[in-house]
Amino acid sequence: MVEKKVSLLQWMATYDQRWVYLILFLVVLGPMVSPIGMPISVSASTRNWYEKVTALKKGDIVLDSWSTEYSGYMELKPGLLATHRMLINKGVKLFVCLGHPEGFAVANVVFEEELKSYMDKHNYKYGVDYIILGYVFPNVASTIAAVTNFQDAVKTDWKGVSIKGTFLDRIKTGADITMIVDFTTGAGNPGLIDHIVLRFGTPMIQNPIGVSLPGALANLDAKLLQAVLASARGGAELEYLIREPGPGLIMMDAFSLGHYMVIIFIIIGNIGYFGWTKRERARERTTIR
Amino acid sequence: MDLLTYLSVVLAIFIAFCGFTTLYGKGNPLYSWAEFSYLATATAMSVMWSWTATFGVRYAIQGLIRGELIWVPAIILGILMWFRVYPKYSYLSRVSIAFTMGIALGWGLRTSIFTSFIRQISATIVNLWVPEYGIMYFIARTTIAVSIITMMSFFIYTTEIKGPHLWSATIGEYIMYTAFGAVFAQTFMGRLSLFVGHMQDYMFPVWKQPYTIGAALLVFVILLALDKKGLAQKLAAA
Amino acid sequence: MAKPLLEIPIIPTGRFIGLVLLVILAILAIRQMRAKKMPFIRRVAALDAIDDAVGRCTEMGRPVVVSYGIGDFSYSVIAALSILGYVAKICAETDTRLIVPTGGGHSSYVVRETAVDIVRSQYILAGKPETFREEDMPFLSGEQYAYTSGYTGILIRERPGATIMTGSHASEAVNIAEQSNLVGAITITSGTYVSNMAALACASDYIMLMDEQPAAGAYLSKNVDQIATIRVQDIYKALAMVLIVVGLVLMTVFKSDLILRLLDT
Amino acid sequence: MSWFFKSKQIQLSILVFFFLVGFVPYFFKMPPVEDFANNLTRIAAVVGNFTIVIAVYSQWRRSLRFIREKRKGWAYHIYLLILMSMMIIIGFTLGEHHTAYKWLVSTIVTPLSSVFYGILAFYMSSACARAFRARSPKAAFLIIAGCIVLLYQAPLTGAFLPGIEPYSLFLTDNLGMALSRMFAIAIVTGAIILNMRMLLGRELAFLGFAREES
Repeated sequence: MVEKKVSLLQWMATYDQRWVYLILFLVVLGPMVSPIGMPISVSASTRNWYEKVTALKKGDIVLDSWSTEYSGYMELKPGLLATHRMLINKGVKLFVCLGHPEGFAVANVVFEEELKSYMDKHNYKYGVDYIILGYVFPNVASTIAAVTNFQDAVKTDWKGVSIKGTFLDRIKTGADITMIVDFTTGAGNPGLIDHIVLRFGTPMIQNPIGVSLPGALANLDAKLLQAVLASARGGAELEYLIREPGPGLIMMDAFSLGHYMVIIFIIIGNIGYFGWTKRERARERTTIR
Repeated sequence: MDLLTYLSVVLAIFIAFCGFTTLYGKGNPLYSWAEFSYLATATAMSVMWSWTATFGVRYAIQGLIRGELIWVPAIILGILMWFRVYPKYSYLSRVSIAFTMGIALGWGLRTSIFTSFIRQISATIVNLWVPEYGIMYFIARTTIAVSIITMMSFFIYTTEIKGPHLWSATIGEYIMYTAFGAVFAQTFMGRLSLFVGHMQDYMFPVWKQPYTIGAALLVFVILLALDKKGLAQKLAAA
Repeated sequence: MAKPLLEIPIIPTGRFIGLVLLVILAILAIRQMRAKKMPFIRRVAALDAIDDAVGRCTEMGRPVVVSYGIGDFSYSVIAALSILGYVAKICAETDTRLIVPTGGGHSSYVVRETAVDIVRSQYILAGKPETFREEDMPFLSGEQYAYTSGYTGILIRERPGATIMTGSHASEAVNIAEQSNLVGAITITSGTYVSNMAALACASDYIMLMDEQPAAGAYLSKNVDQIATIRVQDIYKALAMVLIVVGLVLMTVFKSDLILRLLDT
Repeated sequence: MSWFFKSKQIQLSILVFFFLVGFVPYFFKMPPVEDFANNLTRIAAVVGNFTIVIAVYSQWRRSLRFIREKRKGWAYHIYLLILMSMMIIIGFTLGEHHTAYKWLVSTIVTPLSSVFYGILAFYMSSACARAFRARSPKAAFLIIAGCIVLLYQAPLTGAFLPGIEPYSLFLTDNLGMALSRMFAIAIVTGAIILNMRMLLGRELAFLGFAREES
């Protein structure tokens, strides 16, 4: 078999998609092996989030909803950790409700590894300052049940220990919650807005993954949400604002390069399209005639 | 670090790259191994969650033992569902389906008209011209309203599109594609952060780096070798 | 929120107008169902493409992969089940192999049983119950990405001629659509949220946009009474447009929040 | 008694009844019915969890058939059944918080779940590289908007091209949001009409009636 020589323009139009995959691997792993440290800027929406969290007072009860699997946590990690540093610093009472079964793994990592030293430093204690309720929200039905009669629906924490005698005694319905902070991959829990915000008027802020951002912005504009932190980038900006560098800022080099790579591939594809595909088609048409 | 944790980290890195071989576009034993491992463990987890979740089976049984009669119908309806597997008696499960479905519909329909229709319309209705907000505010708000109206006119199915409607629908279609471009880019940002975050998990602390890069190379070489020998598809699952 | 136009003692504040809208919608739908004449309806390319795609599979002797999503019963899942029934019917008649990956979510177990039932009954109706194979409807765990790995595994191994992926698919949709593209299958999809839709519009051959999916059951049924209900969707879209325009004019020109108050009634 | 379960009318009535129980108390002040409806949602949540048994049963049956008939890749199915059973047994006997269970989760489930989620970055880039070609004016609009937002999102761009922010935000916050909003409005009417058709007994395939009718 004689292989036909492929011109550069033809390659640009018809290259194997797997090149894209290989190069993406390289541009992401590269800056991690040797970091570049590119600069970033802070957006208005992140400032708004910062202000909303700063406005909370010591002792306020916050529903801390994590509708994320372990993989989604990779994207939400910067925002989640930075926000929790702020909340812990303020002495806000948190009850963590997991909206995904893998949330257990996330909670383990966050409270037993990532934030452990920070919590110790601020004397922030389990059972007194925060409680993890576990997979309380498998579906909308259970969200409704939990927020209409909290004491009847939820009796124990994630390890089966009774929550009687804790700050959760103060919660009867969704109206007793000061604010909802939602970290979501979007697939998690639609019940929060429908059945808590709309019904009890509880304010809610949300850190969605990039995919759920347009929907979150529409809800922000409709005043169903009070603030939106955009994906990992928002998280990195928040780290920058609170002067606590974390995973977000480390990610940003690879993040920039990944974006540029795609733009370059789009340009290559279009050069190929106009230089080869379109001309080929024109030639085909003339031959048929 | 103890040996078990160390093993877990190294194995996790290796199995992750086996999972990535799906990008190669051909069936291969490394992918099949990762796939079946994942299916097995994920199913086992599903079973455990159905048992231990806040409204899981165990919850109902414990409630019943405490004497809460509300769980009697729950358990009966749940068991009726099991008759699905006997074709002869599968009709018994219909009550459970009709029940769950009725509840889902009732609760779904009661708020959707507010969140998705009324609140979205009222959020669009604002005073377009507020002198202190300036011209940019006017442009932004007008764009939102015009975009919604023209795009919606593109999605009218039961009248023929002609005259002014054609104009509006065409503008709407262009706006929709522009918006798609913007939204696509946002989505890409999300996906990229996920992948970068995932890789970060494997690259830090720094001692993981040789394992990660080693696993990536090892998997890549095995894959190429298998494919060259024609064994990749042969050894994969059916 | 604006001050409501009126308060009705037995109805909670702000919910009256929603109720009115729903009741009117129900009445309109029932009226339309009595229609005798087939109304004008624009062609929906993605739905029309289903016949061709399955036909292509039959000719090439390749299977067709259909999925209905990973979630609980929602409008999109119900619509996707209608599409599944439709494809199963053609497959049963033309002896084309049908593969339906199931599972993917904790609330999808009940849906799975329903889907099995739908496909099986189409084979019975076609008079070929013996050709129905439940193992072609594999349960791929209740975990979203385990399901995805199983799904893409099936695509790579079975090399289907067409993938029809509708219903409540979330982020895994792009994964599946691209893999399907990579193996050369015609890919027909629908998005259930905006960003998904934008990505799928790029990744698939045909896509059902916006409310084309919920209308699919009616469209494919080719029954006059069902198709006629699609008109109600249009009436409500028109209503939304009118409310927005009138509201904006009243608000900007006359500084009146009448429409907002009406909507908050 | 079988007539009760077989009758289409009765099943439909059950559906409509429970629909109304959930639906009506939202619109009229009737606390006792609302409480009743709340309890029903708890029941529904439990019922859903029972069905895992059937799903797993069908997976077992499928794998066993592969093994019995020695079909291609049957060994993987043996592995699947063993690993799955082992994990379920560990879960039930030692509990979900035991090291062994957590080890399996952190070694297999979390990395692979991240892989199949993270892999989307690859698929998005290839979809982008393949589909973002200016085949028509519409596609050109899509590409230009996409590239502006992509450029802005790269955090480095802000440092040397700060002027891009308003353009990108205009596209995402106004057009992107308008699209989301239009989507919400358009889809909800479609969804409600579909539910209406079901409640009126037009789309009843989900109850499995076609089989009996044959």
